[in-house]
Amino acid sequence: MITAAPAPFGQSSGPTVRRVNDPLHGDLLEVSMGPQHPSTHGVFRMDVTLDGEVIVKLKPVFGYLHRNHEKIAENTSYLSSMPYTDRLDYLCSMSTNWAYAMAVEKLSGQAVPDRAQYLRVILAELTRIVNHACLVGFLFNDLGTSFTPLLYAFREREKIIDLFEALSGSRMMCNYQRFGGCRVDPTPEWLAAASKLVDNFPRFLDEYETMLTGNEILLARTQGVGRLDPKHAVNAGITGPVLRACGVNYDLRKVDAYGFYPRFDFRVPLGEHGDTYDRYMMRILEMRESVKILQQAFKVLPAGPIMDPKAKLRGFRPKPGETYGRLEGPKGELGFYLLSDGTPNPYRYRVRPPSLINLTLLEEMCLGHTVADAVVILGSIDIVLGEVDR
Amino acid sequence: MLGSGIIKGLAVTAKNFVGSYFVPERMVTEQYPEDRPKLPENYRSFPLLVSETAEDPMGTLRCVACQICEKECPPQCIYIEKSKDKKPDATGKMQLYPVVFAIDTSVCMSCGLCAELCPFDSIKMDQVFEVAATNRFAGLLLNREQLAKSNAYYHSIRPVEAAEVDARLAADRQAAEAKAKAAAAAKAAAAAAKAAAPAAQPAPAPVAEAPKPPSPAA
Amino acid sequence: MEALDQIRDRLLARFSGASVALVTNPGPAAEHSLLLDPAHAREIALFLRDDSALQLDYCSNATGIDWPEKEIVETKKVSVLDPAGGPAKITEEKTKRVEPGCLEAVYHLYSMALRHGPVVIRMRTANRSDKVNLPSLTPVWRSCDFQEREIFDLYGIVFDGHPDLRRLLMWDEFKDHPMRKDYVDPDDFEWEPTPHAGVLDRAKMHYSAPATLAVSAAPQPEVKP
Amino acid sequence: MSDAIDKPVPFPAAGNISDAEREELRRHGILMTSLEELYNWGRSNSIWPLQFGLACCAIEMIAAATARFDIARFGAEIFRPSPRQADLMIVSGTVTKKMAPQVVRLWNQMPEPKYCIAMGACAISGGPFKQGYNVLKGIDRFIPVDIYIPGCPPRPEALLNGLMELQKQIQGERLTGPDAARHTRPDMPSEFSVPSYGEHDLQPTKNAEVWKPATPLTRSGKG
Repeated sequence: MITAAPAPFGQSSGPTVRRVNDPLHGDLLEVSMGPQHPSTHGVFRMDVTLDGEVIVKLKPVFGYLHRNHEKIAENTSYLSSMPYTDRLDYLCSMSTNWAYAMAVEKLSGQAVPDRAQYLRVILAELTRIVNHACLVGFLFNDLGTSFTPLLYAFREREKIIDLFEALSGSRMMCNYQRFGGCRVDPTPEWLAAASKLVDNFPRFLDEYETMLTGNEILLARTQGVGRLDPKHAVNAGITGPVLRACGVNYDLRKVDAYGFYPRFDFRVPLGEHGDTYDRYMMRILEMRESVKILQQAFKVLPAGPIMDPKAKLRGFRPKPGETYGRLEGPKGELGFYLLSDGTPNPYRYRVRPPSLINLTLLEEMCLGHTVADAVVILGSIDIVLGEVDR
Repeated sequence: MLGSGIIKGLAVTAKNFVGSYFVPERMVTEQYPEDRPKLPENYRSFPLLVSETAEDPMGTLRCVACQICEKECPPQCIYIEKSKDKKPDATGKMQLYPVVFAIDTSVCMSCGLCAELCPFDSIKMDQVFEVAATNRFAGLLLNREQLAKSNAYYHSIRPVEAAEVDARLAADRQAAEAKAKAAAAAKAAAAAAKAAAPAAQPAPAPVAEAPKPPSPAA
Repeated sequence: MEALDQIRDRLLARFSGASVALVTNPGPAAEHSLLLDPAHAREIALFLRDDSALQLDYCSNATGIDWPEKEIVETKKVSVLDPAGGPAKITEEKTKRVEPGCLEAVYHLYSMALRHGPVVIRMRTANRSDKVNLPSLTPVWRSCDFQEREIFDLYGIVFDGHPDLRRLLMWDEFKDHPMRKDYVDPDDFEWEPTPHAGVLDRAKMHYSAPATLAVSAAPQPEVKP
Repeated sequence: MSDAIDKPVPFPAAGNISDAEREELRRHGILMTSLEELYNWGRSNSIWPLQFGLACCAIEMIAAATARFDIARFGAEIFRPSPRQADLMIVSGTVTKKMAPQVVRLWNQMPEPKYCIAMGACAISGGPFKQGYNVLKGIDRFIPVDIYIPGCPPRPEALLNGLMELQKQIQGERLTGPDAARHTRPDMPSEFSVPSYGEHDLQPTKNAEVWKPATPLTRSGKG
C-alpha cells in the first residue's frame, strides 16, 4: 500500500511508504512497521527508514498498549495491584507476582516462610521455562517457519499452564503470591505431577533442539546478526539473557542472591558473540539450568506454613519509606520501585520493565541489516508489550 | 553436510505427525464442544453467591451486604445496595441482606480477591466460562438472582473447599449457639434476680462477632 | 561498597560548590539516597560512573515522582499576657503556609563490574509549573533514554541535553502529564452499570436525576420497603 | 463439528417444507437446501480471523489456534495478517486510546461481510483497566461488536464457544427480505469515522452511530 502523502505521525496503520528525495543515494523509504504487524509481538511499532532493503534508521514507537498500570496502582491498595501485575508480562505472571511481592515485603520488612520461598523458586523457574519455550517458538515464527516450532512450544506450555491452573485457578493470570507468602498450598499430587513434568522436560528440549538448533536456515539467518557489544549493553541497561548473550556475567539470582537461590546449584550460561544465535542458545541453556534448579527444589521442599502468620490481607499499610525490589525475570531485571507515605495506597508505584529497556539499543542492533533481520532481532530480544508500555 | 540439520528437523516433525495418530502423549487435541474440559477444582471464572438452599435462594443468601468485596474489588465491578431491614440468615442471626447485588462480568478480571476476602464465605468463584453474549448490557450484567447458586452446586464444583467451609461454618454456628445459650442463661438468671424485668423484645441475637459494615463508598 | 555518607563527603570534597544532601529513608528497607543539585548533577554522575571504587556503570531504574504543593496548617500555642494583669492566656494561633511542590527524578545505580549497589540519586525541580528543567543523565547512562522520555511524558520534567526528548507513551498532540497527582481524567463517562466513588460522582453529573444510578438492563429485583 | 451443523436453525427461506420433512428426505439421501443456507454454511465454516493481537488475550487466541484447542476444527485457523483478507476481527485485549484509531482503520479496511468478536473484559468495557486515562472503555464505542466473550482472559474454550455463537449467528442470517443481514444492505454503514488524537482525549470519544448504551434506570439513593 503506497500512499502519496504520509499519514500524520502516529496515525498510520500498516506500512505507509513515502519517498524522501536524496540525489546521492536515490530514494530512501520510510516504512512504519506496526502497530498491527504479524511479527512485532503485539502492538509495537517501528518507524524504519530504508535504503533499498537495508535499515538506515529505526525509531521504535511505544504506547499502543499503555494501560496506565502505574496510575491505577497509585489509586488502589497494595493488594489490589497484585492481579494487575499478572497482566504486565502476561506470559510470566508468576515471576512478576513475585517481584511485586518481594518489593512490598522489602518495603514493610516482612518475612516469608521457607516453604513459600521454595514454592516461589519452583514457580519462577517453571515460568522461565514457559517464557523461553514460547520465545523460541515466536522467534522461529519471525524466521518464517510459520507456526511449527510454536506448536511444539505451546504443547509443552499447556502442560505447565495446566499446573498453574490447578494451583492458582487461572491459566495465565495466576494472582498467586501474597505479601508474606503464597496463596494456595500445593497438594502432594500437584507436586508429584510437577516433578514428573520437570523430569520429562529434557526429553522435549532434546527433541526441540534436534529439530531447530542445527537447522542451516537458523544458522544463516542468526549468526552474526544483531551484534551487541558488552560495553554498550551494560551502559544501556540491558539485562537478562540478552546481556548474558554478549558475555557479561550478571544474573541477579547470583548477584543479589534473593529468595533461596543461593541454596541451589546451577550455572549461568554466557554467550560469546552477542548475536541473535547466542541469544537463542541462551534461552535453550537457561531452560536446562532451570530444570536442574527445579529438580533440586522438588527434593528439598520442606513442609510448613506458606504464609507469614503476621501478614494481613486487608488494611495493609506499610510504614513511610521507599524501596526498589528487583529480581531476575525471564526477560531481564524486573524491578518495582515503591514509595509509601503510610496510607493504604502506594504514593509512587513504578515498574522497571526489562522489555522496554532492552529495546534501547534496537536501532544500533538493526542498522545495516535488512528488514527481515530486524524482525528476527526484535524477536530475539523477547519483549512483551504489556510490560513495555504498561 | 549442508542440509543435514533441516533433514533432522523434518524427521522430528515426521515422527510427531505419525505419532499424533498412535502415541497417546502426542495426541493433544481436545474435542472441545463434545468433550468437556477437565477443570481443576481451583479454577475460577466469575463470582457466585452461595445460598444455603436451592429452593429459596434469595431467602438463604449468606451475603450480609458488608460491602467488603465491593470495596476491595480491583476493577470495581461489584455493586451492592444494603437492605434497610434485617432478616434472619441461615443460622437465625438477624442480618442485613443485599437488595441489589450486581456484578458486571464485562469488567470482572476473575482475580478471586472478593472470594478470598469475604468473611462470610458468601461470594465464591464459579467455573462457568461459556458466557459469550450478543448484548453487553443485558447479557453480561448479573444480578443477585443470577448470581445466587446453592451450596449443593458449590459442593459440586469445589468439593474440598466447600467441605472445609461447611465445617468451619458449622463450628462457628455451634460456638454461636453455645454462646447464645450461655447468654440466655445469664439473662434468665439476671431476669430471675430482678424478677420484675418485662420480657422485652427477642434478644438482639449474639451479633458480637459480626464485623461492622464499612460505611458506603458514596 | 563504602557507605552513602562517605560517598557524599567525597563528592563534596571533589566538587566545590556542589550541594549534595543525604535523604534518609525511614522505612525498613533503609535505602538512603543522595539529593544532587541539578547544576552539578551531570559531572557527579560521570564521576560516580567512572570512579574506580564505585564504578556505577549501570543505571537500572529512573523514575519521576510528583510532590504537589501542600498546604500545611501549623498550630502554635501562644501565651498572651492579659493587659488587665490577670494570668496569661494561652491561645492557639493557626498559620497557613504553602509548602512549594516539586517534581523529582530518582535514579537507581548499580555496578555490574563490582556487583554492588544500589546507590540512589535524586534531583528536584524548582517548581511544578515553569521551572521543570533537570539535566539529562542519558549521556552518562544510555539506559535513561526511554525512561527519561517516559518521565517527560508522564510528569513533564524537561531533561536538558537529552538527545531525543519526545513523548514516549502518549501521542504527540497530548497536552497533559497524566501521572501528576492533580491530573484529572477527561470526562468520557457514558454509563456504567456498577458505578463507584469517582465514577458515581461523574454519573450524577451526567444524569441530573437526584437518585443515584444503579443497575438496569437485567431484570430488577423487587425492592422491599 | 459444532452442534449448529447437526441441528440447523430453521430457515424459513429453505422452501415450503418443514424441518421434519427435510430430515425425512435427508434420511432417504436427498439433501434439500437453499442457496442462502448453503452460502451461510460455507461462510460460517471458513471464518478467517485477522491476525491481530493486542494484549494478554492474544496469547489465549494463539493458544486456541495451537494443537490442543485447534481452532482449525471450526475452519477458522487461517489467521490473515492483512485486513483485506479477513472476515473476523477478534479484538483480543485492551484497546488504548492511542490504538483505537488504528483498530477502527483496520475494521474499515476489512471487506464485507465482516464480524467482530470482543474477546476479554478489556475489549468489551475497558475491563480492569477502565479507570486508566489512556484506555478506551469498550471497542463498541467505535465499531459494532457481534459477540462479547467476557473473562480475563477467556479460556481458549470460551473463545471457541464464542466462535460457535458467531457461526450460529451467521447461519441465521437472511440474504433478502426486510430483515436481511447487514452486509447485504447498501444503506448500512460498513466503514466508520476514525477518531483523531486530541489534546486531552480522542476526538470524538465515541461514535454515536455505533454506541448505544442501555438506558440507565434511576432508583432510590444508596446508603
